Amino acid sequence: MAEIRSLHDAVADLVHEGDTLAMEGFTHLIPYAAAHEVIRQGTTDLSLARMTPDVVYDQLIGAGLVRKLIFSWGGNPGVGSLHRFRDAVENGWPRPLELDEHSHAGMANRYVAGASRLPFAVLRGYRGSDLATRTDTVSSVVCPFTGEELAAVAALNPDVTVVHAQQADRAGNVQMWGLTGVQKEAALAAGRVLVTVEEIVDELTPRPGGVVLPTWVTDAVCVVPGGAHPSYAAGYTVRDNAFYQAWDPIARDRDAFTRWIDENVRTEGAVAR
Amino acid sequence: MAEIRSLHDAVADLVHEGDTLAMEGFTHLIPYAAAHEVIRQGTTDLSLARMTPDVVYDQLIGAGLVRKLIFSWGGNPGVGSLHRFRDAVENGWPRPLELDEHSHAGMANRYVAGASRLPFAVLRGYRGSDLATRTDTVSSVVCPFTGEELAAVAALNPDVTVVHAQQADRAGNVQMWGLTGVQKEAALAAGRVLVTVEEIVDELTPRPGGVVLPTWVTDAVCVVPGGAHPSYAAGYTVRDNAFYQAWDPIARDRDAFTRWIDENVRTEGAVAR
Amino acid sequence: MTTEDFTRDELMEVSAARALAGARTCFVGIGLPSTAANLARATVNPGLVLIYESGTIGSKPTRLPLSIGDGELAETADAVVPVPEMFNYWLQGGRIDVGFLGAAQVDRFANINTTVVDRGPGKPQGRLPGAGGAPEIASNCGEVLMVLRHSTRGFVRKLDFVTTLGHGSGPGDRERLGMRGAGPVAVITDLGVLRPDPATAELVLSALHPGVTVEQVRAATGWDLKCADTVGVTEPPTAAELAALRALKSAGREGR
Amino acid sequence: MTTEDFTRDELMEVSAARALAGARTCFVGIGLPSTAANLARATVNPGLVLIYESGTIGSKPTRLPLSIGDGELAETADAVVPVPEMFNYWLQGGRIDVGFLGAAQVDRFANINTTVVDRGPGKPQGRLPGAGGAPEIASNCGEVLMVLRHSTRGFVRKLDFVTTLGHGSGPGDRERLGMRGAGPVAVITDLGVLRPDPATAELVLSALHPGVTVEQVRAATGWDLKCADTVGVTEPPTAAELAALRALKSAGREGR
Repeated sequence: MAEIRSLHDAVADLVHEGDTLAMEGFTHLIPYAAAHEVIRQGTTDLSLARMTPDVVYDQLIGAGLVRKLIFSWGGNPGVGSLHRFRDAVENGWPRPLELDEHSHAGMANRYVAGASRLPFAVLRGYRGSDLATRTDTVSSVVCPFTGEELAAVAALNPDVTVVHAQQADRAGNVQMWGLTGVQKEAALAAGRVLVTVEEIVDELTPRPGGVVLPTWVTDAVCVVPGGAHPSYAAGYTVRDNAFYQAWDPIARDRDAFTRWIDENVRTEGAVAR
Repeated sequence: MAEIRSLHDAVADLVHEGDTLAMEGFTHLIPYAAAHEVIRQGTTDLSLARMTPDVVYDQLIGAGLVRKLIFSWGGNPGVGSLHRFRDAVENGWPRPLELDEHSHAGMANRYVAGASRLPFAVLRGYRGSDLATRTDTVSSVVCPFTGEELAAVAALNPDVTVVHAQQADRAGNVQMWGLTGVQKEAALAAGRVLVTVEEIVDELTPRPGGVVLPTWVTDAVCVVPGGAHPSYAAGYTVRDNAFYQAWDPIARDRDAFTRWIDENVRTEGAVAR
Repeated sequence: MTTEDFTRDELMEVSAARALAGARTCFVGIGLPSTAANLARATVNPGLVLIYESGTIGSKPTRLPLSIGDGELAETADAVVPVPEMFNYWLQGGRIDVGFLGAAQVDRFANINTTVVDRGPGKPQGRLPGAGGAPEIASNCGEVLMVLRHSTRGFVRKLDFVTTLGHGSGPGDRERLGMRGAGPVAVITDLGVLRPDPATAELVLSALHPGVTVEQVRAATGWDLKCADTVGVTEPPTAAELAALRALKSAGREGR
Repeated sequence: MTTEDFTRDELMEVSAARALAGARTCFVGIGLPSTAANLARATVNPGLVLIYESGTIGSKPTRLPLSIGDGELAETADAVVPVPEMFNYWLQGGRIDVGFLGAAQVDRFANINTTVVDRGPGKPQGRLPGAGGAPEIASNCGEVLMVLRHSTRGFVRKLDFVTTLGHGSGPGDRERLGMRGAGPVAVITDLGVLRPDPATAELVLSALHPGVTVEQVRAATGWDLKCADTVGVTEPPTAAELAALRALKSAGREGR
């Protein structure tokens, strides 16, 4: 049953040192504000899961909080590299980063298995790819009916999943719409669920493409308008493409990055816009 | 690419003798008019697939067109038995009926595997049930990560799937909403797809809960207002519960049934309302 | 209306509704379970989340649905999801507290048959509707409640077919088969309530409805029914419970 | 503007768009593939159904999306589906004619590396973004088109990592691995077009862009590139193609 509470308290209670943490949102609805709260609280040794790490995980990685990354595509969409991710992988700065690397289809199905509380999922995937040789979460199964060999991926069940949505009602029921990616699966696969929302409304009106998370499948709802910035919340904000482009030179330089985090995230009352 | 055409021609072209035919719709949006056209054309030796055979398959079975039934719950919802189904199973009238019988979870996952073009799906199911002993489409697989044994169900890929929807546009894109059951899966699992719709509109407006079948995944769209009766199409018609109750005495008696089909379905121009 | 004016069926329905006090979510079978779950929302558990296998989560119908896919179930729901998602993410996902089932035949270990019944030598087996959602409801919900009328046809020594496993052949069977949840915890009938004995998992008489005797229940049960250490007596329906039940039913009839 | 005023990149983009003539559906990677697919809709194939891995089917953006999840992709789509459904029902379901991919490294059998590159002794491997949707796009679409700029860094003798299988080590490899579809059928660059030789599955020079010589292409290719029996010359972009391409790009920049 979701409690409506402050972001500080919800993150403090629900995100623990050493957790496997998924912050999902496929370009849209990325929970940046919650990630910044994690940075402020210094919750460390995280294993981060996300199909597309995006700038949000570049920030967490650069802040030194991440032990392991579970992912399928780690770039700055439309811009280029995630420099903090690369620096961690290539040079171990600020700490070495273990990788569990998949394809999108594999990651999506890992969440599906997690939400379905199955230990694995089956797909036609990874064929001829070196990816399967570098992870212990890809294997194979043989179809008992046809004898065909297929890829198996291990279920992904995060300790905690954080998503951003447009609206919640006072009971803590949540609705998101637009591109909803793998958020439902990531939430239902998790042990704990934290949702940040643009606003609380009296009643959730069914929307085209709406995904509802009933209050009894989440733990906390936090009202954080603009909490997806520089990602966006359709109907509320637009994607700040300029920020994504401006991030490139900041993230290229360790000092510039650290300064940016200090000034925009760690400083009391700072709001990264 | 869907052509918009008459129900007669679409059924004649797309539904063939001996086909595995799925007519889906979970209580809502059951394609009765298309089933009646199949009866009029006398397309026989069908293997019918449907989670809940409902009165629609009682009619096809009683009409003698069905060789095999693939299903998970065969009753008249809220009323009682499907007497034509029972008579076929118990007494072989008008012909013996082979059964491939599953649970709902199993049937739903068979369609999911079919739509995903995988040979099988995995679920926690059939445990301790005699169901698995009576079919060759349930088996087991062992998780390559945990060693746990799970049920496997064979993919269900109908030769042809028929569904009813509220609207199509002139290009043949289809939208349905309300309870949409397993229709998307049944359609995407099939070799051919026929859709009957309440009406053609200039433009499909996205709806809460809307499921869109793009024109390039279906073969024919037929305009058949009220084509789900006595089932219903949310926003257009309401379920004719009285019909479902009135069906019980008709279906109990072979002659009454045959008379009803002759008068309401087989007669030229008859419309079963 | 006094509280004396009620039928055995109403006693069963009210008792079944009361069994849902405290539950958060209920996967609702059609028929008697749906009556009970809707009555629970009107009485002991207004916040109960009703989940129907047609894909509706949080339905709040104002009348009893005839079928599991009545339009009102969707229109009043918090969310409507595709059927495969319902079975995979919500039911198999372990999200649901109580599964509420009916049955054609039940045995002493609360195993269920809804597939075929023997009708004697030389006769074909009688065909029942089949499994529906029951096998996975029974293996994935936190616990299972059952409701059906009491008769030797329904409460049998041996099932003609095991559609849905309850407690198998006794303690440990569910665990051995990897089934989650507690399995059947009560079978509510028009005569009383049976519950599995904690030691043997065998259904024993746990409560009698007012005016019913142990002998009546035993006579309507196909096995040698034992009694729990203490056999309670069901509290009669309150006027409010009866009024709510009757309002639901008459609204249901009007809606047809 | 005359048709002479165009860059090598524009030649590449226009050629890539032309390769989509006749296709019904295209799974679109971001970057150059997205430019090509949107240009195809504006020129040779107005009915082309664009499918992005963020879940959009039938997007009709009026400007080039910066990312695969730009709001306009969803707002203009015929349908938006969850990401798992996109990969399972639509891509793996074999629904998509053409997969359009970019790449960091390609080898002579059109295998792709987007994971890591060696940077010489004593240096750590250079990290690339990773697989994204490519492995399953390449194994489930009817055919695969690729677009990338020509250089010996990109067209290498041996991949440092096989992220996505093209034609493996030659004919028969795809079939042996149970991969569906024809695999890569063309690699379009800023110098010309490579296509797999029907007999060997090895990429050979099939067309040169206007003004480019065979020697230039060979010098920019890390293996001993062979020529097809006949090497054509790309038709220069038409004025309409260039106008459409530049309009898309400037609208894209304005939108940022």
